[in-house]
Amino acid sequence: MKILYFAWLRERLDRGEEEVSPPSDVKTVADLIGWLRAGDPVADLAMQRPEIIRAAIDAKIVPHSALIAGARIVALFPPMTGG
Amino acid sequence: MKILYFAWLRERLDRGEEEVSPPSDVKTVADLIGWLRAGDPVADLAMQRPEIIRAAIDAKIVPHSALIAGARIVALFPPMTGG
Amino acid sequence: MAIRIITETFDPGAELNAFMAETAGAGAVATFTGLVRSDPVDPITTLTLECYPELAVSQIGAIEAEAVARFGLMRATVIHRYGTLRPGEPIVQVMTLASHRQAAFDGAQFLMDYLKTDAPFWKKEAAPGGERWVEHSAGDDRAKARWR
Amino acid sequence: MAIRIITETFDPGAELNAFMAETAGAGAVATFTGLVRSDPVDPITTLTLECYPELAVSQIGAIEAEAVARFGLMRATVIHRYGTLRPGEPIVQVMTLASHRQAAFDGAQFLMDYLKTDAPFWKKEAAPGGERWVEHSAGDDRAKARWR
Repeated sequence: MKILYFAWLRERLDRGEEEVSPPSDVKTVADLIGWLRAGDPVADLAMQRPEIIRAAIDAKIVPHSALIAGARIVALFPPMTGG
Repeated sequence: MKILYFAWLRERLDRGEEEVSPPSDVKTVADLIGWLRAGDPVADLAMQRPEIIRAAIDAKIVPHSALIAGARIVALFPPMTGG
Repeated sequence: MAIRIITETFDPGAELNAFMAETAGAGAVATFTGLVRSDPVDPITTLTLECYPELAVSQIGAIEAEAVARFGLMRATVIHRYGTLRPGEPIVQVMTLASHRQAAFDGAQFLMDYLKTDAPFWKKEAAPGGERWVEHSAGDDRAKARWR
Repeated sequence: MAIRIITETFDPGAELNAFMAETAGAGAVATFTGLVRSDPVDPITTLTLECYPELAVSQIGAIEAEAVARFGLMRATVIHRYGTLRPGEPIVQVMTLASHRQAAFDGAQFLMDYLKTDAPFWKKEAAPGGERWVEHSAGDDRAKARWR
């Protein structure tokens, strides 16, 4: 599964994407964020307020409760500031 | 004093402007409309609903109660449909 | 602030670009362009606008000044045509410049709502079946009233 | 409906004219153009927009479809840039075509309100004193909430 990071989340992690293989008990976006934080102090700090992180699975915005099974690309990013 | 007419009021009267010299007891726009109607059956019919006629004195919109003393140009016209 | 009461046609895009050429740091431009409408089922051949130009300049000047003050606009331009127009031609364009989008949108809507009821133009449609004066719309009165 | 997510600049007036070239009898066009703002007192040197293009296309497509259905628009176009822009350059333009002005205005405002909060762009300002990410605005959330 590929993870994309954008904006200050990308900067704080110092990477725009990475390939990950979470274990089978990581079922939702919330689980995925928790698992990423647990494995990396930099990620733990960057996502210390997970409630402000938005997520998309395969280019569709989803809530943190969304299941990641079958996802090819999960994107994590701060609130958007378009327009 | 010059009177200008616009739109269907101009068409019904078959004139866009005229010079008039109302007597001194014609003090307001309402008086002027009454005096114009009294002197001409065509004008009487064209302005049979004076409440829908709008007025301007010297290129400034005024109510029917406005005094016409000193006016150079009085314009009378239907509700506007600009934009 | 600028007001142009004209008989010849105008180029909406060129007017927008000219308006934006001096933005002076402002970030939001709202534009409304009104075109001669023609219902495919009940088409018109021409739309003729009669105008009282001296009154149009004073009325639109007052409306623009009020919009600038009320919404904090940095600039506003109104272009309004009169004469005989064909379907699809531009009749009117208003452009507003502000720091933020809500002020720009509100200013443009305010200007259009007031132009509809307070600018001395009168529209007459010509169709294959004859001519008729466009009637003043109660909906336009309501649109204006919401700004009071 | 059209969506363009681009890095190169665009010509706002030429886009408006191209949009209006097919009006199909409709009478009202509302346009909003967002420019890179720069406060004279606290100027920025550049504004960089980061973008997730695949998500931008799907999100803006959904927003446009909703605007068209909700306001009865005949057409809507959104142009949104990303990359590094300088003050005064256009960032975004939305254009709506409708029979009547209120629908055109409402459609354009709705599109802008949703773009601000739901389109995957992130703005970073560079100034002489350093760089900073533009923070998500609670006012933008409120602007979007009024359409619910």
